[in-house]
Amino acid sequence: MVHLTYFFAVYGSLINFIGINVLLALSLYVTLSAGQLSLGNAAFAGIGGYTAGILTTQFGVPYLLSLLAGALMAAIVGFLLGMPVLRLRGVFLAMATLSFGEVVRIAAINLKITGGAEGLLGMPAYTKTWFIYLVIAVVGYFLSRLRYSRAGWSFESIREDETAASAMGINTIYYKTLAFTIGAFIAGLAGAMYAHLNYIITPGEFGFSAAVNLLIYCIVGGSRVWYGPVFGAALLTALPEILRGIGVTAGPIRMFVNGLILLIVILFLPNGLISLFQRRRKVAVSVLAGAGIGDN
Amino acid sequence: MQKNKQMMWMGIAVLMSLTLLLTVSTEFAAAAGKEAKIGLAFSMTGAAAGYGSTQKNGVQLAVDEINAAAGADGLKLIPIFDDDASTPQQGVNVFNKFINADKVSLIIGPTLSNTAQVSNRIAQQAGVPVLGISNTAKGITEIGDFIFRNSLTEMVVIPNTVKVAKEKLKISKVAVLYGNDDAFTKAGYEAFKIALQGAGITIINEQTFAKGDRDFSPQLTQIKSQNPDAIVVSALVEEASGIVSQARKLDIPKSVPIIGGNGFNSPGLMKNAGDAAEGVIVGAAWNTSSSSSLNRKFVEAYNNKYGSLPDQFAAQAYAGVYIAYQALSKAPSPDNHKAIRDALAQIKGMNTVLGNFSFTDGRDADYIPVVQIVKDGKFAIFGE
Amino acid sequence: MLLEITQITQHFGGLCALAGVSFGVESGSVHGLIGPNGAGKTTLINILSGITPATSGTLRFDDRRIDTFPAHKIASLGIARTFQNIRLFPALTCLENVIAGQHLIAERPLLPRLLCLPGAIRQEAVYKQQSLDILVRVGLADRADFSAQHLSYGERRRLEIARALASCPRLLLLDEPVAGMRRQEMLSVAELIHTLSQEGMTILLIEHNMAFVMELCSQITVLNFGSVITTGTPAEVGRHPEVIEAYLGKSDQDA
Amino acid sequence: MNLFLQQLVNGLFIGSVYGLFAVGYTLVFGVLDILNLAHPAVFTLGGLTALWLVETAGLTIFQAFPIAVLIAGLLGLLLDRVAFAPLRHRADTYFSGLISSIAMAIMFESVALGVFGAHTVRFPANTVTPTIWRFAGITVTSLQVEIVLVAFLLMVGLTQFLKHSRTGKAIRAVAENERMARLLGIHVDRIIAFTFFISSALGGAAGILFGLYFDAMSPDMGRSIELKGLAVIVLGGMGSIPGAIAGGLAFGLSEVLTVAITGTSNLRDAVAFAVLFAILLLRPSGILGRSRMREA
Repeated sequence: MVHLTYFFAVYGSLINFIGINVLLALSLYVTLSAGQLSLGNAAFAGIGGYTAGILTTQFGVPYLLSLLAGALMAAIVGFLLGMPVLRLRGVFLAMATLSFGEVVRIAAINLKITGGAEGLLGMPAYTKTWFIYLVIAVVGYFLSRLRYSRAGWSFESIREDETAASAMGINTIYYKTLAFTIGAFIAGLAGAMYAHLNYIITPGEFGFSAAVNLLIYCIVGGSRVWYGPVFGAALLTALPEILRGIGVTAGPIRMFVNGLILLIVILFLPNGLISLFQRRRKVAVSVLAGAGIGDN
Repeated sequence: MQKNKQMMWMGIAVLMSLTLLLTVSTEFAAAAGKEAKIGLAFSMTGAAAGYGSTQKNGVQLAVDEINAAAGADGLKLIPIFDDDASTPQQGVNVFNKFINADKVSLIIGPTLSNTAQVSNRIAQQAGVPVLGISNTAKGITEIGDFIFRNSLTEMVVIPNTVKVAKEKLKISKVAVLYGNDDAFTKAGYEAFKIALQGAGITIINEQTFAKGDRDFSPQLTQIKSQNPDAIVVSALVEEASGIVSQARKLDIPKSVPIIGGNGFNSPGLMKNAGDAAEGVIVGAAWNTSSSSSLNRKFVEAYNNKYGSLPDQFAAQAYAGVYIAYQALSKAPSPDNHKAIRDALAQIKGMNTVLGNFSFTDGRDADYIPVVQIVKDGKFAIFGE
Repeated sequence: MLLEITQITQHFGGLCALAGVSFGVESGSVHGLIGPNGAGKTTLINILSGITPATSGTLRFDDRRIDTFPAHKIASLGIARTFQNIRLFPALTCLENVIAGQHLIAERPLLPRLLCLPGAIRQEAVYKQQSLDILVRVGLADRADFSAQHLSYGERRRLEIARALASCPRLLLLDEPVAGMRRQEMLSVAELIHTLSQEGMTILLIEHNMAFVMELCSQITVLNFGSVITTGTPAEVGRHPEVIEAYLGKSDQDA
Repeated sequence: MNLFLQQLVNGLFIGSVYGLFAVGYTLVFGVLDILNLAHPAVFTLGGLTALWLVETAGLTIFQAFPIAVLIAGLLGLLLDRVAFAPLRHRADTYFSGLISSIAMAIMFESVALGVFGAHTVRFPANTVTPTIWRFAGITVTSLQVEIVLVAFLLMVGLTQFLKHSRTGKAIRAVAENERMARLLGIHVDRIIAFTFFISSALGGAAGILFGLYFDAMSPDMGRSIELKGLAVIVLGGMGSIPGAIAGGLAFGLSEVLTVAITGTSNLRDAVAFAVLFAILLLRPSGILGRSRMREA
């Protein structure tokens, strides 16, 4: 027991950050599951974070309500952004979402209400560890059930082949926007929770490198199943501590290892590290079990 | 539900292996008789990596000197360096490790104010003293009574600079150029603005840039067209040297001086801006050219050890270790954080490379800042 | 007429792929669309299924104008298709491909799923059984759990037909359904098409294999250089002088 | 003093540096449809290597320039071999290529950090000795003129090379249709490797010129130009060489004009990214590109 207390004392905040990053990775997973490469999810987290933070600090809105407002605000922006940009494909979509993210970041720097470059200060530390993991559990459950719903199959079809999906009767614009909006909602929620974890949020935390990090979490973990990004985010967030544990302390080397892991995964494990845990042929069968079909 | 079971096991396995790795990674070092561990959280990677590396150099130099002088019986310092990666997240992780795993007596750092805003709260809660050596933002020491800093804020340095510059240069209208996406440069800008208004100097043009920018010619061209008496710049040294050299390349005459704050106080300014740096006026928290024996010894030792001249970050780091050491020596035991804190708070009139150093009641640095001018590739006291 | 094609024209830049194509597909028929390579057959199928909009002309399906509809809306009226270059969902299993193809007929609402209601689970089982039945029909029952990318060429074509059937279409557009198949496989597909037709499904198919087309189709339309040469029964088409001419020049490839 | 004219000159100058950087970026995209996000890291390493050659190895800039450019080109070969060639036949090659280039960028940057340190460095003051020219109230340094000239020589050289040389034609053939090029007996893999060599050599050259003028090089200097480079190639139409040059100039001008017109620089980057965003939505093929939208 002493050992466990000690563990939480040392790694308590790491565990919180893992949780937030897991949620952010899950938000990108939803978008990726419909085949859409978004680099805007960090900005959605920023929108959620700033919205919630401003509401609690300046308007005295209760915590849970502020979370909901942050997530909804991000979802609304995601919806409005998604409608025009989702006509674009592949890297063009990535770049449109990226420039959106930059505009959001620059706006946060220049606006009064967001506190400018110094960041938004004074959010009480309402977000507790158990709550983060409760939200992860709920979101994870939601995503696992979503996977084999009508929307889930549509996402899957669009990712595999958008043209074939539309010929099958799938309204691709609708479902892409839906995936984008759900992703924005989750990102906004994570951002709102993050804002109440750290006392301060700054525009730089939601910029391009944050967006790329989320993508890396999803790729390293594996973006075909919802628990892939969970694993990726947990591993990479904990990586500095793990590396320290095995004696790697110098900064550049940690960075190098980060890049190397990503390279190895993309070259040899296109479905992410999570595919190491999955048995090959079983995949097909267990997928159906998850749909509740195998029970009868 | 076969899949769920499989997943659950997988999840447990992952969690367990993570736990194991993390626990194994933290060894309990037995503290020997007269030793004090200090945690040093600096940015080794990320945006502030440039400052973190000189801070580390400054600390290492001071620690080596102290440990050599301590002899067999004296109190020795065990420095534990870690990388805050220029992010609040990593900063907090490092602080947690310092406090709970390494059980340090005191923490020096982190490099950036934004990180300090978050990480210092952890230390305050745990009752472990923190000495900031480069945090200049508002509200850092207000976090609590365990938070100190030896870095003079822009609010202290800049009014003095403006006052001296006005007296000596008779300027009445200036243009301002500042980095608007960085807490440090933005705070510098606010300080300049207040000081300039207080001194009755008109700001005829305000321009901004972003971190990482290299091209400042559009802003400088705009400024040049308004013929200011001087250009006031709030920037860190990377951008500062670029601004200075491009201003001269754009033919803004040397009769229009450039005035900067703490961010300019680095030999990097002369190294990277070259001749263009001549005549730049730098208000700063450390007098590079101070002839005090302590300072001369520091500059020389630093140059010998690292082959380059120290900047203000190194000087503040160096001074920080000595300040911390004084407090640690007075405390009955290195575990007694409360006593260390009290000893820190009582430091008054201590002779450091920064000058005659005291902490204010608000645990901020209190000593006299300097106004320097670049002359023959070196900083000299302005007006002497 | 189930499907009426009137004066469909398609330009790609300066290239005229289709020049005023008109013909009708009768309800319940198996209608063949033949012509040399580059005649515009696939272009027409793409227009019919809404993948690419026509430059001009009208399409009527069941007396409704559909030429301005997007692909998914056309599909929702009951038009399903396969692709000449096979567009399966490669990472999914055969069964999953077919299940995904049920989009238009399967509700799969989220809320009951979230609550794990027994009704939702029962419904899933029904859908799964339907998909398996379709796989049986195309002879891929033993491949249900194989991922689509590991199938043979002929199997992939059959799986694509199965996926199209999953939405229970009224009109099925098949773009070269037996290309690259062995004879035995081809015969089984012919039989499948025949059965589907007898069950009342209307089928429009593109195929280069003349024997296959002549045997199976009740009506045939011949395209050449983007225009209709003729539409008629296999016997009529076989006698048409222009058809013979168009085909003689390329008989070595298309026979 | 002619304010507006001076700003145009500023824009022309920075625009040509952007253009040179973007030409290499867009070349790889044109041939492979892959966004090589390691390009900025090659840019950085090119500049830092030249600095090392001048400062430590004691070469003149005229000797160091070609050597550093060659080394940058070799980095391009390494990129191709390690990060792109193994993924070439994967269905999602544009996506996995993007990821592996991110991995390489992280590793390159960490190497730069480890080898050259985090400090901002510059070429020794006497590397080139510029003279300042003044006419009609405009100030131009000889160095600026030289940089613009070198940039344009390289860009024009590349255009001519692609148009007229055998290898250049082969590159265009591969860009147009890889399979057809293979049938025509072109060694596609060799051509692609060569494309990476050229692209990275140009990126390295841009890094050196950038470092020479701005006197401030650091391991992360590629980051500040990365997003701008992306904007430039979108502006110019992805894959179009003349488009990248024109896009570079247009972007450089839009930056200075925002400052010149609004009188403040707060909105400089926001305007640039908003323009990028708008162009993606209204004219995804760029200002000069083909009207067909590429299916990436």
